[in-house]
Amino acid sequence: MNFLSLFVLIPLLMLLGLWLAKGVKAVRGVMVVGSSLLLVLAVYLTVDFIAQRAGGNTAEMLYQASFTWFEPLNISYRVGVDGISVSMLLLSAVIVFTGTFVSWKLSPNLKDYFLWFTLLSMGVFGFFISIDMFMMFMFYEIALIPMYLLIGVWGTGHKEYSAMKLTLMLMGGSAFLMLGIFGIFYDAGGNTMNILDIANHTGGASPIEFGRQCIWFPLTFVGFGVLGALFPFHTWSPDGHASAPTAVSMLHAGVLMKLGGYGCFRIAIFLLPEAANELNWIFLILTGISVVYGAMSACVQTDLKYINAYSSVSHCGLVLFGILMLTTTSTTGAVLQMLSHGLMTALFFALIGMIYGRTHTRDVTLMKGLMQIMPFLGVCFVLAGLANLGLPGLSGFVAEMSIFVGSFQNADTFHRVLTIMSTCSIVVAAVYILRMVGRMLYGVCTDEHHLHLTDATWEERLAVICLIVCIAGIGCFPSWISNLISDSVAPIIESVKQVGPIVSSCNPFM
Amino acid sequence: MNSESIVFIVLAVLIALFSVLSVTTKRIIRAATYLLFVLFGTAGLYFLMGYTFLGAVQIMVYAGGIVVLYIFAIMLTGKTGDAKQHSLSLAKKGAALVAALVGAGLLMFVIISHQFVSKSLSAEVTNEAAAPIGEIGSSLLSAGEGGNLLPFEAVSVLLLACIIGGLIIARKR
Amino acid sequence: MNITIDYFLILSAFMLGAGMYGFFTRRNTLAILISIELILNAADINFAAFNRLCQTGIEGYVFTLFSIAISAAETAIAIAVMINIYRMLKNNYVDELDTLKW
Amino acid sequence: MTYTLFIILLPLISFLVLGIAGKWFSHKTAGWIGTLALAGVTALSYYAAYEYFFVIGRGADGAFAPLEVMNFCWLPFFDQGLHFDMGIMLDPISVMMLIVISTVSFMVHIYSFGYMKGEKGFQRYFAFLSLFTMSMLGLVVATNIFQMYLFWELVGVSSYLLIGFYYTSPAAIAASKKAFIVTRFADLFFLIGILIYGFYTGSFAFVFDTPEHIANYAQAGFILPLALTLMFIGGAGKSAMFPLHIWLPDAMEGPTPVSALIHAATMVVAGVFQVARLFPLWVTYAQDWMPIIVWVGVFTAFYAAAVACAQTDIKRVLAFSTISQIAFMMVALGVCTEMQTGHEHVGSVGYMASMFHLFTHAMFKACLFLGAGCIIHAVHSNEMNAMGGLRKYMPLTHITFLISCLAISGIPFFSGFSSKDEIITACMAYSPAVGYIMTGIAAMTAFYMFRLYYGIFWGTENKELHAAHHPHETKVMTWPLIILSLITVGVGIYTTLAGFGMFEGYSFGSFISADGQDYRIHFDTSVALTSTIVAIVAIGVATWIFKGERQPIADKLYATFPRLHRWAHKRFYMDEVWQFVTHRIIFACVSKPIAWFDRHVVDGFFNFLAWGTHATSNGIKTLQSGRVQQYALVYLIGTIVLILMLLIF
Repeated sequence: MNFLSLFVLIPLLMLLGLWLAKGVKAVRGVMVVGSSLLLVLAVYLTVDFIAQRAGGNTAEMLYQASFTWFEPLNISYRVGVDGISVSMLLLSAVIVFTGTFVSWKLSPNLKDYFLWFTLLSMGVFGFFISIDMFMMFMFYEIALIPMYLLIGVWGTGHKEYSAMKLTLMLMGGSAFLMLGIFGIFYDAGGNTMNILDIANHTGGASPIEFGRQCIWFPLTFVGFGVLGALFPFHTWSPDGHASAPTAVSMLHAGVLMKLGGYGCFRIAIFLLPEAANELNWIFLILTGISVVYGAMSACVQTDLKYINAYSSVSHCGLVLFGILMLTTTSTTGAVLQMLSHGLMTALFFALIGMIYGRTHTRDVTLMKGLMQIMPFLGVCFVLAGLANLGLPGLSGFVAEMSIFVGSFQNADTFHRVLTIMSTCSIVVAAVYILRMVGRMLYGVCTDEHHLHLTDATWEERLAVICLIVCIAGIGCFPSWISNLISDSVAPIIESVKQVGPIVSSCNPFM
Repeated sequence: MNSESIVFIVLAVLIALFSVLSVTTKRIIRAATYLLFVLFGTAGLYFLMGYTFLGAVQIMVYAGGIVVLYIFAIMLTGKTGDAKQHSLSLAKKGAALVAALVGAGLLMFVIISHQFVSKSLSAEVTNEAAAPIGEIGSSLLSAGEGGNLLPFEAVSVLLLACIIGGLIIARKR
Repeated sequence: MNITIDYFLILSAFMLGAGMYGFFTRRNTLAILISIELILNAADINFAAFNRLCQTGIEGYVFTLFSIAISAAETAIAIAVMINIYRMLKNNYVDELDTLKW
Repeated sequence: MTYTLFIILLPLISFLVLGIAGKWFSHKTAGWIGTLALAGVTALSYYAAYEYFFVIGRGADGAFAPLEVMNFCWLPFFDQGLHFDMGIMLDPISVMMLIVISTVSFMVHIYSFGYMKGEKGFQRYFAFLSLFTMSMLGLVVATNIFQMYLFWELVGVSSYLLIGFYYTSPAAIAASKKAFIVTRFADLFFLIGILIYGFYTGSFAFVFDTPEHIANYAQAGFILPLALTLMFIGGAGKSAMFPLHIWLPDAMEGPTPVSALIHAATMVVAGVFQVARLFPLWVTYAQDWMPIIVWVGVFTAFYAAAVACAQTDIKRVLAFSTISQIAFMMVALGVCTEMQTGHEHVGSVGYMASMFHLFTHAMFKACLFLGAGCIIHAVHSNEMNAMGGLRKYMPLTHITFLISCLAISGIPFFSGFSSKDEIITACMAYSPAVGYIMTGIAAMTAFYMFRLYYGIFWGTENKELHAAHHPHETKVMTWPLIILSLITVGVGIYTTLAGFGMFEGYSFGSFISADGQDYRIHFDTSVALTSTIVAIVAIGVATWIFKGERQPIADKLYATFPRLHRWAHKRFYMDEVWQFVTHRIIFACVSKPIAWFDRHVVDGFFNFLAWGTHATSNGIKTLQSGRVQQYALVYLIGTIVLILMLLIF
């Protein structure tokens, strides 16, 4: 029994436990035990992974295990992790853990809610441990479907519309993705679905012809990019997040959107290196637009969740941007940004949820002076805001700097201009964050309904503090995680860079 | 022009006429009655071919059973007739007519243009005991070469299912 | 005039046409069922005729029997359904049976 | 000298303790934690300075060499061997900054006991002060440009938090937001400059003289000056150079001790410090670009002085005077044309002058701000017309304020004299035009400072208000004033004497100069005389106009040039211009259309797709009518067609 499989097994057991659980207490008990176990497991995995790497284990993926599942298409249940997936697993475990506490008092149907929630997290964990394309796709779909119900049933506002929109757009993306995956599979000889084999041309996989790569690259990149809020396909995000219940927003923005970035890197870039070199300029432009455009849009929103959703568009744009820049530093920065954005958006959504749960409005213009009434939430909100605008000492800074420094290593005007354009987002981020904080928290509270609101309860404090500690931890001591990630990123970027001098011969801007 | 031919022509005209009447009459009870005549005509054809048992079955099951069922159903559903038939637009009716005619015409054209190798209807054909009942019975219940046990059993299960289904569906709640 | 198989087939084709016409134009479900009986009978005639005039075996004969049995069963069920529908809707017109549509 | 690490750690610990557990402490405990931490920092800083200058001393070449106490890789980058280091580097200017920051910060901590007494959020205040001190100290000891940027951002944030300390006041919220966003905007250029610099030189470190660096610099061509200029824009934002100065006057909404610490003495000189830090590069590779610094500085100095003459809010006068004085430092750096500091070598005097002015300005400006704080505390208003005649009520404040005013005006035997004199000498050497302009601005400085002085302590007394508030002084608040003014006077006397050739080898220039060599300060008599006379004349004019109970001349002047006065009072409408740019252009013409575009075009496209799908399926659903007869008919037609096709083909 491979110990990575525990990441899928524990949620399965949790599902069973939830199904059997009677009463709210039992449900919460199962969730707390399960999510704590997952967190412990993720921490253990991280420590052990670092120890193994330090001990000289240089295998591309550690803890590999394989078991054939469907012979005719060579689909296997095949797991393994490298530094990128380890950090993503850690992130997911933290978010699931805190998400449990954030949804502590959700009603109605807490049990059903947690069932879907756990299923969603199972999909996420499964996605990050798989190294078989098909398994990855399957877990991806497992993670998407519960979203529809979670938003549609437990959401607020135009929840049916949002749930439908989100699901349809993501499904549209996964249709592209499936085409791309099968394209890669057959063009690589149709003998293996194993990502490592396809990338290294081992295990019966043959190199994919350049012309074909150029077909599959946009398909897979857009497929995952939809989830990663790539520019014209990001509109599910504001509506979806605005309608989703708190913990779902957290999990969605915190982890699910990372599936996009991770997938883009693991499949689109890793398996199709020539096409990545050739076509990345198109997507660079799109992500560059995302970065600035999301930030600019956030400036004029008044709904808290819309502000954060657009800021997510901007930050996730930066993730894809970093990946497409194809240097070790920028890609490492992109993964760091995934982590950092995951944590801080989760924190943001958690706080927005808590505030909304008290004031029953998310309109910043209707709130004022909340800092005096709920100091704890207020302070945490300011911290989350500062993390969002990239304050040093919090995780955002580390990630953004890595991305910018890395992107700047591409020594041509096209990449330079885009990099400088995207750096502008940090100023715009300051504008919308401070505007929001200033309107909502500062000043004197004039709404008498708000005067008697209570500050955070213990479970809310626990969730929030947990996230803040993680954010500050990465922000203050970034080198271990940065090394962990770059260790796995570097060989991949090396191999992408090696494939040849075909650098965007079709780019009109170069 | 032997007598068999004459009988065939009479029967054919009968069947054709009542078929048309059956689908064009406005009153449904008449339609059922015309159907009865068609069924009798069909039974006549079987007799003409020397399939006496088949003709008997046709009369018993169809004329005796099914048509009675129809008539009861018609009476049970109260409003007889197809009063709203006329509300069906002429165009639709025309389309149906054209389609039916073209379909039937096409079929006839195929039949005529195809050279079938067949015997012709004669006294010998009519009088010959073509298929003895014993042979049919053993064929129905034998599982070997030329046996039809499987379809027989299938039909029996089907009939059983129909009995049960009919009971359940028609049961008053 | 020799009555060969062709005559039978043409007769049955005519019955089929009549049945189809009825099937298309009738609104009363019972009337539609009657049209179906016509079509089935046309098929039965073909079975018997082919068996008698073109073959030596008894397969066509047996299958005519089966066909009769099946149409009896079908009629029984269909009529049960229709009576049920009638109980619910107080009429029997196909174009008003749209509760489960869309 | 690893103990220097505690210079940064102590305030950090104090910040964390106060920030996390502050609400469980009493005001007194919290204040003591912060102040003791700062006392420790001050002691360590002085000891470090002593050890650096006197124990370690000069290297073999007679210069103070930079000393890297510690340096470790904080965040590795993986291309080109770049890495983001954290560490502590001591060299003359960073040691001087340590002393300035810790002294002023310590004074401000003591002062705050009195000033902030009984305020809600007392603990929070001290936590933020600690955070600020930590970041500022981290900034000055940075070993590389990226570490500087990191702490640069942190000081920005602590400034934001402290300006917005009174978060219930709308003006404070707006001011804090403005300060942060404007400096952040400038930091963007700083960041781009760092990126360019890092790429072309392969390192972020403040080590400029290794062979490979020199080779890289030579290769970079015009890129290096470009990068330096971009970084200068960042520095200009922090140091409130025109046109990025708009945040500083508004920042006066924060508590006054904060204005003294952050917006007068330490943070706002970060830009000057940054230019000084990169100075070897400027001089060697970007000589042609340095006029940018000079002219930005000259214009800012003039502009701020002109505006200061018309302000009535005493903190704003001080704020504009700060802007003007920082511009002096910038100009001094800009006019410095070489590194070598031979005896009486005027080409390099600017560097020393700038740092010197930074030092003296920090002391007397902190004293001025703290004095202003006492006054505001006493009369509960920032406006000059609420004051007048306060010398009777607040004698100590009066004396210290006067000393500082004399210092800033450049009167001999006060600290400002020597440093300002050096600056003007340097300007004269660079170009007489600049020299004369700066002399004129120095005169304006004397004028508006004494206008302020007379407005507060002499002039028309607002008797009703004074009767209501009983203006008085608090002991804990006057001590820092006395210490700072003593420093001002002491340094003034010492350096003035040094300027006449005494204390050879122990003058300011001996310790801090462009190349670390012993630089002997000598007054250029003509410059010193001119500027002293000009200052005295300006003070005389101010006395003539503003000292009396009534001020007929001032009123007449206002009546004669109403437009000029209004424009100056409104700061030449620079804020309005920025307001227009941000709100009318960026918000209304960029953000709003983008948001609209997103909701209606991008989102609309997907909604259109959904609508299209829905409409299409609605359209074709009639084919699935649910009518068996229709299906059969279609089926039949299909069959017929198929058969026909079979027959025909």
